[in-house]
Amino acid sequence: MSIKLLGEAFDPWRELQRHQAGNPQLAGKYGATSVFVGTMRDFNDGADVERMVLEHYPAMTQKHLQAIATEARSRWEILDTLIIHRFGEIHPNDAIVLLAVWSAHRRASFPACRYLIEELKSRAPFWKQEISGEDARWVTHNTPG
Amino acid sequence: MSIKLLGEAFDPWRELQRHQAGNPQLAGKYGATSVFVGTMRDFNDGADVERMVLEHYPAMTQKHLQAIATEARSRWEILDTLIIHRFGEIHPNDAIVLLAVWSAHRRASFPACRYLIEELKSRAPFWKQEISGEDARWVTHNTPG
Amino acid sequence: MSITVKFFASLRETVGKDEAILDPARAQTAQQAWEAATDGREMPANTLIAVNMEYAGADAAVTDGDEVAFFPPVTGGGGDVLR
Amino acid sequence: MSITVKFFASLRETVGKDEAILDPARAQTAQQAWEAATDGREMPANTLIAVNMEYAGADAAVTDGDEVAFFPPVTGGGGDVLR
Repeated sequence: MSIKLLGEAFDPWRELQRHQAGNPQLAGKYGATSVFVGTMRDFNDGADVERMVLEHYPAMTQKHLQAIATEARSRWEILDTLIIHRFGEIHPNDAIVLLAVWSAHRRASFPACRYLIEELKSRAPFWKQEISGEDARWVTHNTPG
Repeated sequence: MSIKLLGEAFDPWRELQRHQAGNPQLAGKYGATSVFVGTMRDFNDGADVERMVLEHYPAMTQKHLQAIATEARSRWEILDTLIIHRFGEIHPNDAIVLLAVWSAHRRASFPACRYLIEELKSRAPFWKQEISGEDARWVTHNTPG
Repeated sequence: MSITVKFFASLRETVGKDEAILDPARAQTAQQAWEAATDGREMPANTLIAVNMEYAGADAAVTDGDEVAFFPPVTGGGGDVLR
Repeated sequence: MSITVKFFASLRETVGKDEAILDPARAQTAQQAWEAATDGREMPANTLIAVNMEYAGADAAVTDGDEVAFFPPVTGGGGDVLR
């Protein structure tokens, strides 16, 4: 179970490679890996948002991501989880969050991965601010899906 | 939409990197990527299966994977899909199948990814044979989950 | 002028061949193609049939130029127990 | 001997500070900690409260050594529309 909060851009696929390479005890044990990557989109409705700043409450973030992962492990038979979340300045096409679940079977990995992102979005203390030139505007709510 | 049938081991994370790098038109358009990787497990119930051989019906496989991906695109708002499936000799910890869905929202990527693996497992013409020394035994059915 | 019959996986081993080429006059349905290609052997109960790469029933029509395939339940993918 | 009060995101900008240190005698609940730290300002309706990094209500008890945080609805993660 690994949780990372990163202040710089990351490549989700390289992080997954690294995680598996660093956990050789998992090899041959998992049949199913479910992954979700949330990425910053372009703003193509005419607004010229250039970037976002993602603020968080570090001690609480760490604690809540840990709690969410632990809760997932109590609900499903999971071998390992990896959670990576960005903070700080984020640009279009940057990965914001990576969630991965390794399990013997896909009947565990799929719902656990979905659970992680839904819980993270509703509970983890992160706040997005859109930046356009000199203008900064707080995002007031997450969309449900 | 990309479908690959591979006769040799592949690194699913490198394939995802490559696919995204090769499709720069996707950048900034997707907010959600859902991935499933099915991997060969060790046989830890005492049986000493060393490897598998995965046979398929190439023309039909290609056609059915294409049909499954097209069906997913008609059901959900998907920007891109990647399907990679191994055939031939497979060893424990080898990735067997990789499914990835890129979409604007996770409400599309999650169910579409699940749909792809369930349809693939019930329809795509692949057959697994377990090999132990001189012994070869056909796997007679997939488990549901 | 022929119908191509293909056998896969355990069924290939059961019938002892991977392919047969039939005179189209010998089979108007997938069932008849099976019988002509296997010398009248009984078709195992769980056999799947594809005509021109699409799943079909035993009574599906077959005609000159068609490819008819017979195979056991599929077991592709990953992420499940094998035994 | 103190209670630490923290403000995040838009609420930090609204109250004009990111942190206040209170004499524990000034607040027995999160609500009282808010009032003491903001000079009696009204708490916005959708404010979330955490006491020692756990979500809590406005009437949650606070005591010496506690950390009380106030913040707007969370908007982390990815994979959704931002506007």
